[in-house]
Formats: sequence, C-alpha cells, structure tokens
Amino acid sequence: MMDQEPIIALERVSKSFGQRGKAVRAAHDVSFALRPGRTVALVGESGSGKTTCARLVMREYQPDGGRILFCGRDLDSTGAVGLKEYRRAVQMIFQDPFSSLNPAHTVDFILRRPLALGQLHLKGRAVDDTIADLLRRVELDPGAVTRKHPHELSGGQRQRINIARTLAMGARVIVADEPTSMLDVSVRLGVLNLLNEMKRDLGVALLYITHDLATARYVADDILVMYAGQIVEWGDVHRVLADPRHPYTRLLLSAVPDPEVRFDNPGSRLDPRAVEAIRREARHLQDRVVEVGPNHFTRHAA
Amino acid sequence: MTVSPLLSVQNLTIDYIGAQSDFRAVDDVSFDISPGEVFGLAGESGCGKSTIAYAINRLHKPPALIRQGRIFFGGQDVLDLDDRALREFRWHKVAMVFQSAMNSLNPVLRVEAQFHDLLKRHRRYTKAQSRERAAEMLRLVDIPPERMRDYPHQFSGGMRQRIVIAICMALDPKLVVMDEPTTALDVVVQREILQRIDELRRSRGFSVLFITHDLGLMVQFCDRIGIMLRGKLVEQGTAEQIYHRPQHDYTKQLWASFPSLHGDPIKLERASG
Amino acid sequence: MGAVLRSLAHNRKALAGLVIVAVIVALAIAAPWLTEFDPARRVGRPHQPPSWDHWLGTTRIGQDVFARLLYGARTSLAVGFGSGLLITAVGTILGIVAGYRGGRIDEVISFFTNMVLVVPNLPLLLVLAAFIGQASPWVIALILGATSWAWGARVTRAETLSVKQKDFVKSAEMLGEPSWRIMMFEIFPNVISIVGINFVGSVIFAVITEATLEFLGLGDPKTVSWGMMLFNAQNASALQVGAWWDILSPCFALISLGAGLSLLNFAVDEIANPRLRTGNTLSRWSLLMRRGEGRL
Amino acid sequence: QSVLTANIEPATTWVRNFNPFNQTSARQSTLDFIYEPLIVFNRLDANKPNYRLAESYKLAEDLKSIEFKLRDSLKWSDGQPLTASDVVFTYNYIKQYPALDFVSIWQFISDVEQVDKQTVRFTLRQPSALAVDRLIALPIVPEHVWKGIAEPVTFANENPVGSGPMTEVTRFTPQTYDQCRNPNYWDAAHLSVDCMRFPQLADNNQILAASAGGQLDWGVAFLPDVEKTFVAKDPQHHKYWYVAGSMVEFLFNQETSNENNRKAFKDLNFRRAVSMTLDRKAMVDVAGYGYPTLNEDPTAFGDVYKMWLDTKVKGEFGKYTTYDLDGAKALLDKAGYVDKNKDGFRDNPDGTPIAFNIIVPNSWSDWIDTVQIAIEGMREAGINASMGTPEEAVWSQNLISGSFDAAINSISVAASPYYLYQRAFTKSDAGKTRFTAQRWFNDELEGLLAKFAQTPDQAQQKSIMNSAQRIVAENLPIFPVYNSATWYQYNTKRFTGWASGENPFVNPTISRQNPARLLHLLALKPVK
Amino acid sequence: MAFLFRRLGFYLAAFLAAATVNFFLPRLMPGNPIEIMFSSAGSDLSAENLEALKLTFGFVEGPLWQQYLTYLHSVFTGDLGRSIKYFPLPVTELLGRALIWTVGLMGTATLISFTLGTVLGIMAAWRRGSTFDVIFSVGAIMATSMPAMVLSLVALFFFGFELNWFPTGYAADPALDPAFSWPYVSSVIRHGILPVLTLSIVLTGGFLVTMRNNMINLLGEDYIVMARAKGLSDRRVMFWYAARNALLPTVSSLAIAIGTVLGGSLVTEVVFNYPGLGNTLYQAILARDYPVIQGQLLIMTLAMLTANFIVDVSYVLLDPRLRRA
Ligand SMILES: Nc1ncnc2c1ncn2[C@@H]1O[C@H](COP(=O)(O)OP(=O)(O)OP(=O)(O)O)[C@@H](O)[C@H]1O
Ligand SMILES: Nc1ncnc2c1ncn2[C@@H]1O[C@H](COP(=O)(O)OP(=O)(O)OP(=O)(O)O)[C@@H](O)[C@H]1O
Ligand SMILES: [Mg+2]
Ligand SMILES: [Mg+2]
Repeated sequence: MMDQEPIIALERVSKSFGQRGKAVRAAHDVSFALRPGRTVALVGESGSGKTTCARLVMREYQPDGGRILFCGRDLDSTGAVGLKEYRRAVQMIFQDPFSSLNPAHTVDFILRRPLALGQLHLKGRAVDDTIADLLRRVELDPGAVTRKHPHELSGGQRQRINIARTLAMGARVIVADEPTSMLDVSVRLGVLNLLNEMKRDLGVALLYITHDLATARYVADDILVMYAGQIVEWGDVHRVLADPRHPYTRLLLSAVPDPEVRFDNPGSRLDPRAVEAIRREARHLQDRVVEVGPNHFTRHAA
Repeated sequence: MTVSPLLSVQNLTIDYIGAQSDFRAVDDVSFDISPGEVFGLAGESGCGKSTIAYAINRLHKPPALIRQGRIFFGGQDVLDLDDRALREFRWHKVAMVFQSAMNSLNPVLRVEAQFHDLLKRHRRYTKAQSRERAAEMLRLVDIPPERMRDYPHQFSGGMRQRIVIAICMALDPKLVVMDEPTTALDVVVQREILQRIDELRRSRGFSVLFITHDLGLMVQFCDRIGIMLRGKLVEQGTAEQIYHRPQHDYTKQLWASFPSLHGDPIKLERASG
Repeated sequence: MGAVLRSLAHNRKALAGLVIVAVIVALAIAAPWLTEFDPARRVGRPHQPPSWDHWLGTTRIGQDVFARLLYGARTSLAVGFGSGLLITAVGTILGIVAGYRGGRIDEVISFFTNMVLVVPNLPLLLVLAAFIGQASPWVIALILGATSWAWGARVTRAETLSVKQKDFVKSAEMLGEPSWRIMMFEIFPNVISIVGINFVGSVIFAVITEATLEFLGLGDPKTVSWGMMLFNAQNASALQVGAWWDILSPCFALISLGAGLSLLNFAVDEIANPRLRTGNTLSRWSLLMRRGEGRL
Repeated sequence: QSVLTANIEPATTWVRNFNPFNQTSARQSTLDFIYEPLIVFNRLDANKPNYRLAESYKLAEDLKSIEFKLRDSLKWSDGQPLTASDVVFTYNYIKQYPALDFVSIWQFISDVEQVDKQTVRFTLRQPSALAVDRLIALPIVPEHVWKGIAEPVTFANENPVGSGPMTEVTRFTPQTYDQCRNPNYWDAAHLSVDCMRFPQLADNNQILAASAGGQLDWGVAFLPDVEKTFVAKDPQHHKYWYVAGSMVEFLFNQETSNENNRKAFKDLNFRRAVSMTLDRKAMVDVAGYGYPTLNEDPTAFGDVYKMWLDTKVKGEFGKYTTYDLDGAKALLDKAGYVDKNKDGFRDNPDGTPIAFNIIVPNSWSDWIDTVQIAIEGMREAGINASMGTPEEAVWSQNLISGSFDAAINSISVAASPYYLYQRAFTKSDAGKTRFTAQRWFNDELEGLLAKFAQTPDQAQQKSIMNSAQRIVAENLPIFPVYNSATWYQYNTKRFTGWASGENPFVNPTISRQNPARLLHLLALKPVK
Repeated sequence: MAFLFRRLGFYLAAFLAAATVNFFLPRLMPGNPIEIMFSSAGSDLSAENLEALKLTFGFVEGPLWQQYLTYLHSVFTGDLGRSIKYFPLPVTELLGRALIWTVGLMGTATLISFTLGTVLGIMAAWRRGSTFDVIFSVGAIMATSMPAMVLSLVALFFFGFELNWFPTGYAADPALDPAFSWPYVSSVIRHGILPVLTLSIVLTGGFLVTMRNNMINLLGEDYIVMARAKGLSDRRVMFWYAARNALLPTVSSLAIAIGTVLGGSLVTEVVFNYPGLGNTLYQAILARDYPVIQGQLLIMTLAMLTANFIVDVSYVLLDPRLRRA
C-alpha cells in the first residue's frame, strides 16, 4: 500500500505559538503523508497539537520550519494559483456539526456554493442533479432535506451534509477533526462508515483526528500518536495498538474506557505518580527514532 | 436484599411545558439506589438523564413540571419538603457534580469562598473553620490547599473538576449525583478523576448516581446500570448483565455501535437511535 | 428570515408594538383624508380648545393641532426611519468589517468607534445643529446618522467576532469565498437580530432626539413636526395659559410612538435570545401548577 | 428697607461685571442706575429734558460746539467730588480705547475741553442740532478710579464707584444680586427705593413664573397671554402697560442678486401691492397677542412719532399701507403682474418668474408668526413668497451684507423720526448696519435730513420732516406693520407711583435702551 | 494593569482627537464665527467698536496650524479662554460653577436609577413571568420610551406650577448664601427633587432591562444551579451569585449610559432652569458663545472619559479574570 504517491506530505514541520520564553511548541518536527484511499489517524490528549497539525495541513497556519509538499511540489514555490488549487483539493470536516453549517441557509444553498465555486461547468438543472446525487451518496433523501435548515436536522445528518460539501468541492484530501465526538453513539458509527466508504470508493485521502483510540482503530490504516507537539509513535494502526512501545501510547491505551476491565480490578489502576512521570518524560524532546517493526516506529528522548 | 434503598425514585414523570403542547422528558421512571452503590444512567443525548438528576434535588425551574411520581430519600419524599427543609436537604444529603463542572464554579469568587458559603449555611462554620475544612477536602483530591485563595479561572479544567468534587465531599453527603462529570476532559484525566471518585466512595461510603453516554466507562465504574430511551427507563441491571447479557433491543444496538479496542474491526451495524 | 417573522407574529409584545406603529404610520399616510386642514395655515382662532371643528384644538396662532399632529407624524417617522436606517447601515457595515477583517482595519475602526462613543452625543448634536443653523429634519437625520452609529458598530463587531469563530465561516473561507461574500452571506444573516435591535433602537433614539433638538429651538420653524409643535407650544407657554391640548398632543404622540417601538425592540430582543422569552409558556405553566396537575 | 425686585435680562448665571462701556456682558443695571446720565429726555413728555448731572446745556449758534454745565457739589458714591474733569477724562479715555466707544462718539466730536470746574465744552466735527442726544448716551466715570485701570476693556468693575442712585452692590451670587442706594446721591431726596434686587431668570417661562407668583415688582419680559397668566393671578396688584416701541417692517432688497426679483422690487406698483397684502391687524392680534400697536402709516411714524405726522400725506398714500387684498390684486393686474407660466403665481410683466424668501431669525417666534401671516396674504394675491429662517446672527449678517431678497426688520425708537429715517436711508451706512437693508436711497431725502440735523428751530424741523415723510410715503421703500410693545409689567403690592396708561408720565420699561427708567425709579414709593 | 494602561493611552488619544475636532468645528462651519458671535452677543455695535473688541478678545488671525498649536497649548494648561456672554468670566470658572450642579444632579439620578433599576431588574428576572416581572418590564418599556423633555415639562407643570409643591427653577433658594447649613442644604434638596426624579425615571428603565436580561442569561449558568444545589438561600444566590456576575456587563453599559445621562440632564436642566453644564451649554449655543461651547464639549468629553475610566477600573476590580498581572 505504500506505493501510492502521497497527495500531501509534511516534512519536519514545526509550529510554535507565543513569543520569547513562553513559546508553546504546538507542533515539532512533524512528518507524515496522506495517500489516496488511505486514512491516517492522529491521536493524542487534548492540547497535544492535533488541531495545529490539521490547520497546518489546511494552510491556515504557516509552518515555522519544514515544508509541505502537494503532489510532490513545494507549495511555497507554486504561488497563488497553486494555493488556490490546493485549497480546493483539501477540505475539512469540523467537530461541531452545528456550528459548521450556517444556520441561516438551507441545505440546498450550502451545497450550491461549493459547486458554483469548484465546478464551474455545471449549469441549471445539472446543479440540482449534482446536489441530489451528493445527498444520496451520503445516504440522505434529497427530497426531504434540500429545503431544510441545519437546525431541522440531527447531528448525524448535519455531519453528512458537511461531508457532502467537501465532496461537492471535489476534495481529494479530507481532514476530519474529531468529526464524531459531538454525536450520539448511535449515529457516530454511521458517519464513520461513511468516511470509510468514501475512502474506498472515491479514493480520497483522509486525516482523521481523535482522542478516541477505538474509533481510530476502526477507520484508520495508519496511526500517529501525538504528545506535547511531537509524534511519539506511528505506524500501522493494528501493530501500534497491539504492541504500543512509547510509554505515553501505553498510558493512553490503558486509560481508554474498557468494559472488560472493571475499576474494582486493582491491576487496572493507574498510578498517579507513574502517570506524572510519563508526562514529564514525554514532554522532553523525543528525537531518537526507533523502528520497532515493519511500519511501526517510535521515538525516545536522546 | 433487606437493606432499604437510600434513594428510591418511583414512577417519576416530568414534562416541559410548551406554549401549546408539552414535552415529556421523563416518563414513568422508577429505580432504587442502595447505600454505597454506584448506579449508572446511560442513554442518548436528550433522553432525560439530566432532568432526573435535577429532580432529585428539586432544582427545576419553570417550565419543568413534575406530573407524578415520588422520590424517597431515606424514607422521606423529597417532593414534600418545604423550602427550608429543602435547603437543609440539598448538598447535605445529596451533592451534585454538573455536566460541565468546568463552569459550575462562580468565576468571581475565590475557591475558599465557595467552600465557606456552603459550610456557613449548613454548619455555621467561621471563616477559619471553613478554611480548615476546605484544605482537608482539597488534599483529598490532590490539590495543594494553598491554592484555595485562587480564582477558578486560574485552574485547569481537570483541577476545577476535582475542586467541585472536593466541595461535594465537604458535607459528607449520602449521595453524589454526577452528571457527565468528565465529558470535557481527555481520557487520561478522566481516568484519574474517576479513580479518585471511586477511592473516595469506598472510603467514605456514599452512593453515586453516575450519568454518562459512554457505556464502556459506565460498565467499568458502576455497580448497576439503567438504560434510558426517550424518557423511559428501558432496562436495568448489574453492570455485568448489561454488558454481557443485554435484554432490550436498544441496549444491544448500543453495544453494537461501539467500536471496541479488542476483537475484529468488522463493519458494525448502526443502532436505530 | 421567515422564522424571525413567524416568531414576531407569536410574540405579544411584538404584536402590540406593531399595532401601535402601524396605526401611527397609517394615520400619517392617510393625513390628507383625515383632515381638511393645512397644517401650516391659520384655520381658526388662536388657542381654541378641542371641539367638533378642531378635534385637538388650535395652536397659538390658530393652526389645527390635529392636522399638525398627523402631518408631523410623517416627519417624525421619516426622520426616525431614515436615520435609523443610516445609523444601522453604518454601524453594521463597520462592525462586520472590523470584526471580520480584524488586524489594522479593526484597530482603526474600533478606535473611531470608541472615540465617537465617549463624545457625549446629544451635546455634540446640539452644537452641530447650532453651527449648521436652520436644521431641517433631513439635516438632523443626517447628523444623527453621522454621530450615532458607534453603539451599533460596537455590538455588531462583538457579535461578528463570535460568529467568526464558528466553523461555517472557516469552511466558507476554505471553499475560497471572497471576503465580501462571507461578510454578506455568512456573517450578516447571523447577526441580523443584533441589527434588528440596533435598528429599532436607533429609530427610537432618532425620533426622540429630533424632537429634542427641535424642542430646544434648533430646528427649522417651517417644519411641521412633533418637536416643532412642542417648541411652539412651549414658547407660547401653552401649559401656563391652559392650552394643554397644544402641548400634550405631541407629548402623547411621542410617547405612543416610543412605546410602540420599544415594545418591538423588546420583542426582537426576545427573538434573538430565546432565554428572555416568557409569554405563553410560563402562563400555561402557572395555570397547570395552580390546577394542581403537577409540582416543581 | 424697601427692596424692589426687578428683571432686565434673562441669564443662566450672574457674572459680576459693571463695566459701563461693555455692551455685551455687563449687567444691564449698570447704566443709568450706577452711572447717571447728564440729561434724560422724556419722550412721553414732549421730549422735555430732565437735567441730571448737568444742570443745563448750551448749543453754540453755529452748531459747532456744545457746553454742559454740571450741578454743584456732585459726589461720587465713594465721596469724592464729581467735576468737569471727570467728564473730560472719560471722553479722552474712550478716545484712547476705541473698544470702549460704543456710540462712536469720536467720529462725531473732535475735541473736549474743561471750561471751568463745572463746565465742559465739546467741539463737533460737523455742525449739528442734535449733538446733545448723542453726547448723553455715554456714561461718565470717575477719573480717580479709572485712570489706574490698565485694561479697561476687560475690566469687570466689580465694585463700581458711580454717580447714580443705586451704586452699592451689597450681595452678589450667581443666582441673585442686590444693588443699593448710593450714600452720596445728589438727588437722594427723590429716591425712595433702598435696594434693587435682580434674580437670575433664564427664559420667558421662568420670568412668567416669577411674575405670576408676585415675586417681581418690575418686569421687562414678554408674557404670553398676559391677562390670563399674570393679571388674573392677582388683578388688584398685577398690572401691565405696553407702550409702542420699535417699528417692525417688511422690506425688499433693492440690490438683490436675483435679477427677476430685483425688477419687481424696484417697481413701486409691486411694492405698493405687496404692502396692501399685509394683514397688519392679524399680525398684531394673532402674532403679537394684540400687544403691539398697529402701524398703517406709509411714513412709518406710527404711534411713536404721532406729533410729527402730516395727515395730508397719510390721506394720500395711506391706502397702500392698509390691508386690501382686492386692491392689491387689481393693482398687480394693472401693472402687468399676471401668471404667465401658469404655475399659479404671478410673474413679471416680461414673463420672468418672481419668487422670494422672507428671512426671519430662527427663534423669534412672534416674528415668524408675523411673516407667516404676511406670506398667507401674498400667496393669496398670487405672489410666490416663502419663509427663510436662518439663525439670528446669520439673518443680521445677511441684512448687512445684502445677500437676501426680502426680510422682516425693525428700527428702534429714538427721540425723533429723524433718527428713524437717518438710520434707514443713509447711503453711507449701506453695508454697515442692518437698518439700511432695503438699500433704497434718495438724495433729496438725505439732503432734507442733513438740513434737519442743523436746524435747532422746532417749527422749521417740522416742515422739513413733512417734506421728508412725503418722499418716503410716496416711494414706500419699507412696509411698516406695527410697533412692537415695550414690555412692562409691574406689581403694586410693594411699590406705588408706577407709570401707566392713565398716568403716562414716562417711558416705564426697565430695559437698558430706555434711560428714562431712571426717572421712573425715582417716581416709585414703597407701600407702607 | 497593562489593560488599564492601554485604556489610559486610548483616553489620551481620544481626548486629543476631541480637542482637535473641537478646534476645527467652528472653523469649518459656514460664515465667520467671530462676526456671528459678536453680532449675536452685542446687539448693535458699531463697526469700529467691534474691530477694537475683537482685538481685545485676542482673536488673532494667523495660519491655522499656529492657531491650533496655541489652542492645544491653552487646552492642556487648563485655559479655555473667557466667555463672551459672561465676560470676563473665564470659561473654566463658568463651567466649574455649573459642573458641581450637574455632577450632583447626574450623580444622584444615576445612583438612584442604577440602584433601583438593578434591584428591580434582579427581582424581575428572579421571578420571571410573574405579575411583578410583567408590571416592571412593561413599566420599563414605558419609561425608556418617554422623552426626557416630555417628562420634565409635565412634571414641572403639575408639581411646580399647578400644585406648587416644588420650586420651578434654580438649584437652591437664591436668597440663601451657599453654606453647609440645614436651610441651604434642604433648599438644595428641594430644588433637586423634581429634576432628579424625572431623570431617574427616564434612566431606570434602561438599567432595569439590562439587568433583567443579563440575569436571565446568567440564571441558566451552571454555577447558579450549583449554588442552588448547595442549599444556599434564594437571596444569597440571587445577589451573591447571579446579580454580582450580571452586574459586570451592566457596569460597562453604565459607561455608555453616562452619555445618555448627560443628554437627558441637558434637557432637564434647560426645562428646570437648573444651573448645570447642560443649561450653560444651551444658553451658550443660543448666544453663540464659542469659547464656552468649545470648553463645554471638552469638559463633557473629559467627564465621559473619566466616567469610562472609573468603570474600567471597577470592572477590573469586580472581575478577577481581568486582574491578571
Ligand atoms: N492560535 C494559537 N495561539 C497560541 N497557542 C495556540 C494556538 N493554537 C493552539 N495553541 C496551543 O498549541 C497547543 C496545541 O493546540 P491544539 O489545538 O493543536 O491541540 P489539540 O491536540 O487539537 O487539542 P484538542 O484535543 O483540545 O482539540 C496547545 O497548547 C494550545 O494551547
Ligand atoms: N427548559 C426546557 N424546556 C423545554 N425542554 C427542555 C428543557 N430542558 C430540557 N428539555 C428537553 O428535555 C429533554 C431531556 O433533557 P435532558 O437535559 O434531561 O437530557 P440529557 O439526557 O441530560 O441529555 P444530554 O446527554 O445531552 O445532557 C431534551 O429533549 C430537552 O430538549
Ligand atoms: Mg444532560
Ligand atoms: Mg407663473
């Protein structure tokens, strides 16, 4: 599967916020690649820099260091036209399905704009047909939803509209920042399945951001575990989760709610002091890469 | 089962009154919580979990209307308490951690003041006594007592959550209601906090009504679990029963829609929620 | 928009306010059919009390008060809505641009907004009107528009800032929408309730302020307006000579229009912020409580 | 102690300024009451001189100089003697500071000298029979005080040393001040009022309240519907008497830049017709509450200068200053002013349209009402007139500079109609004062006026004035409508001796334009 | 602290800008202000006299920038020139006299209406939907829609002229000398009652509504519910938890309200012949007393700035979240 050319590749990208002594290292030496038909999951605790990576990919932030390649080209050299093309190709699905749709517009309006912007050749009825098509593709009934406003839809439906919008734009890369964390358990899975289908049927590249390891395992092919702005462990999702090497990955895994392990079970308990130690350790620069196995890497402090 | 339950909710029905029609948020719900037990309520968002939690402390404001039902606490019907008795009852008997505990501390009062007004109200403590008690409680949740002179915004989310729990413990309540106390936190912090609660409840012997929509977490933490669907309590049982032998279709669907860390990552069916 | 109108129709305050304003507008429009008198001409003896011929009596020089009231409503409404529109337009545009564009533009606009906010409004208006001399209602409307937009700009900016945080704005940006479109189609519809409050509030302010300026003698004496009526009546010491109809008529008219608009304003407020609504739900709740159908 | 409460000027706060040369902001009780004039002429008593500081005056035969003889043993209020040298000092002093010279006296005289301890002689630049009128308008100030004042223009003279009856300022707050008896007053025998009190009152309504409440003894404000608001509150004591005052007129600017209008304005027939459209009675009754005095006099004399009127002139031209709409229409038709362009208004005989604004100060409501009535009449006759309401200051500037079409204006009362005409029709004054706003001049009239000024003989003066008024009446350059009332309300509860319609011995108003107020004050006696 | 310094910088800039506007305003207006001023103030002065007067008053011609610099210099040295109408009173003194009364009038009215409006607003929000709430909310609507002049006129007429309960003008009985004595103080109070009352009525509505709406928004907050769950008494929750926090936005609206208060007090002062700033400004405008008008605007702006600054400071004191470093 590694033979596919990456659409987007981050090479040793860094980003800090704030000035002088108080700078926050939001992303440090981050490298990964997004390939057609593959999903990369980015996991980590709150504040570890996941959203920062997403925004770097979205080009909302300019990296402090490193470079971002788009179809093998360095974006900085392609200028405005390249950027426009890039923006069109890379779309995002937000966490909050409510605030990501303008409550003032109908579903029809929301889907019509990206078509007008992204697919100029479409005219008249063809636009309506495309909209209906898109809705059907995300398993919504066009007749029922086109005239509706977002507040008349459920969270899952709204998230589907969001996905339809990225498709309308003709996106080749979709960045999904915790797309299901605000959804009910019951609809959550539907959205995840939809993402899986898109990846498979349309060959989009997916960056899936979450702190829920179980869903990451469900949708992703590769996984990146982040802590304090660094990717501390990465590789094939099953290998990493089955055999976590970095202490922080282990901690994360053990904290995931698991019905198999009751609290009364003393063995399952986290030791607060040990947790603190892992955190302290992981905050240090992790610059030694170790290849643990095939497509499974981890980093250590030097 | 000879021990009488600490809390007994019977046929509770609550409506939210609308301009024309009413919305039934809780529909004929009955359950018991024994002393020292952790009872979990799980279900979709909007199924009425918080409404039940509020009802136990009679915290509702219009347009909520309790149509029928009784809520016995230690044999006394909470719904019959007059204002004075109610104020005595609140927190002293039942303390609460709210859905967004992050926001349940008054932003313009120091932490010690938020301990003090409670202790003064219920125990007539002086400032100094309150401070002593606050220090004791904060130590329980691993927060340096010196920091009680800080304002809430000076703490991180997890710390704020623990402060609320400390305030909960201050009067040694019999029951602590926790309405999604950890949803806004990341898994590691969530785990730490729940473990702390678990320890506290073992050492102090209070019961917990634990509300969440994370079934996995619920099974880990609770003794018994109730599953709610659109205002109704559709299934009740021990954690083990709910996990391994769910009876109701809805419970089964819920489990089915849970990707698990273990087992085959096959395509799961959607629950019809 | 449709939803807003629908909720307006369901709101008792809005309904009352709408009826009051509509009646005044209708009276103003129908003035020529409701009175045969020319509001500017002497048509009777001075200071006649209300009678069958002169429903609201006559002024000091014998003009018909009722006719002046009707035609005066035209001026008050025109100035009110005219400058209300101006104030709102300027405030909204500046607020949205400042809030959305941010950076240097925001700094400049915010500075001016805060500047204008700290200069006392009415005194400034007074001075401006005096310097300009003979301030016709339109001049007054214009000055009002030029000096009173700051509050609207401030609240619109604040609201824009919070809307701007919403993901749909980001997604519009990601689609490559030009910023004017984002401001107009993504942000504007979401601050419309603020704009509404701003508009109705500005209309109230403009109506009252225009009348105040004229009352203080800074208007054009030829205008037929409520403020001028007040000024003339006050000049003729109408209350002291017992001609209460001369002074109380415009007073009452101003209060009614003000009350009508205020009611509307409150209603818009309630629509914008559902928490503020009381209305039917609560009365129904109290009824049920009293009937013993439940408890709290 | 008798205290007379009076009101001269509206104000929001009193400022202690008793500089008699300051016309803009000194208290208006300064002249006459603190600084006694040399002579006061009583207009209501055939202009008889009342000698005050002067005991006589003598105009030289050649009319080139005038001598005043002061009374014996006059004293300033601080006890120092008041002599001719003070008079000489005063005149020389204002020569040094032209800003003090509010009547431009040094344009009029060329020299002042002390003849002896009690006599002063002024040398006039031009021979004039009327020199005395002008010379008595300036106050005389004590040399021993004023010679030490470095900046007399900004000097506030807070503790005035004067020669009049009321020189002692015993109390002064922003809300009220008292001016009391001069301990060294030469005419103390006639002075029965001990103190005058001036409460601060901001506007007509405030003054009305104070008057109606009986707090004011002597008032000088317009009170709306005075019978009802004032007299009726205490009919026994509350009284008023409104003497005819300044003449109010409409006028056309003969030099307006609007060519079409100018054609009409220059046409006597048009002017006469317009004058006939003016419903003067309604102006008096409606706009003026009936207080002003009707002026239907083509000579513009009206009630004020009745004794100068030539009835023949009035008989001949009076019809042009009487309300007669039909007559006006007929006259216009005859002169060719008909509606040529069918817009409903009459146009010039050559077809060009006539349309003008009558300007009136923005906040003068009685004048606005007057103009309103005038416009109604003109429109009735088919003349396209409307109203312009600039600020007072702009109005007066326009009148001075001549940038307007038509206006309402007024000319204040003086000792004789000579001043009326001299102010209105002196060509060299054009562009300097608002009185010449109509810009109508006549060499013959100016010649007559010059002759009048150099004629001391009454009978001769009368005959000159007869010729002059005929010219004015015939040409009708201004349309008099009424003489406004000089406001005067009084309260007989605490003081008696008030002038009234039954006993019109003196012009009774307390306004600073009326020096005779001093005589009136001396006539008042406290009620026991 | 940094926050306050930034605000201070803004105030300085705002003041400078206001002074600049103030300087250019009369100069940009049509007509020669000096001519207009004199022809308005002095009735029929001769041309020579006028010329001489102008010189004496220091109206020097010269390049605009030079006049501007002179102006700025005098503004910052507290010299606002002398009044024309009330010559030779310095403008600062004239305004100083008036300022005391206006501050007294406005201060009392603001205090009363703020307290009253806030307390009523709290109670109305607490018992939302009750008769109390309905009565006071509708009352507030009525009060805010009542123009100050209408209320003042009616009050003056009925209580001043007709019933004679209160004096109809002045800030104190003019017969009394200012002193800290009971007769004088009581007279000041008697004279202040009507203007303060009308102003308060006009203002209370606004505060009531702001407070009520803030409160209602706040009552849904978790910490209010938590306070109730803690068993605290209603009153304590109402004032110590809800009102205290709801006050914050109200306090900032107070700063803006000061402008309204100034405007309202202007009309009220004119109607009641109250010797305050508003009345002085009004009279100065009628008399075209330019130095006074300019000084007024500056003083009023300065007053607004001061009020805003006080509000800023109290905001920081009230809200610990702003008190950082
Ligand atoms: N615009 C910004 N300015 C300053 N600091 C920022 C900014 N954006 C993010 N940070 C900081 O960078 C770090 C990484 O933030 P980021 O939002 O990427 O975390 P995250 O992993 O997405 O967290 P979450 O799970 O809560 O969304 C955090 O410490 C955050 O405080
Ligand atoms: N004040 C109210 N007025 C009307 N309806 C209400 C009100 N509060 C809650 N509801 C409705 O009552 C239902 C139950 O609400 P509740 O807050 O108890 O749900 P929940 O189970 O706690 O959901 P969540 O998991 O999202 O917190 C919801 O459908 C909600 O829309
Ligand atoms: Mg809930
Ligand atoms: Mg025509």
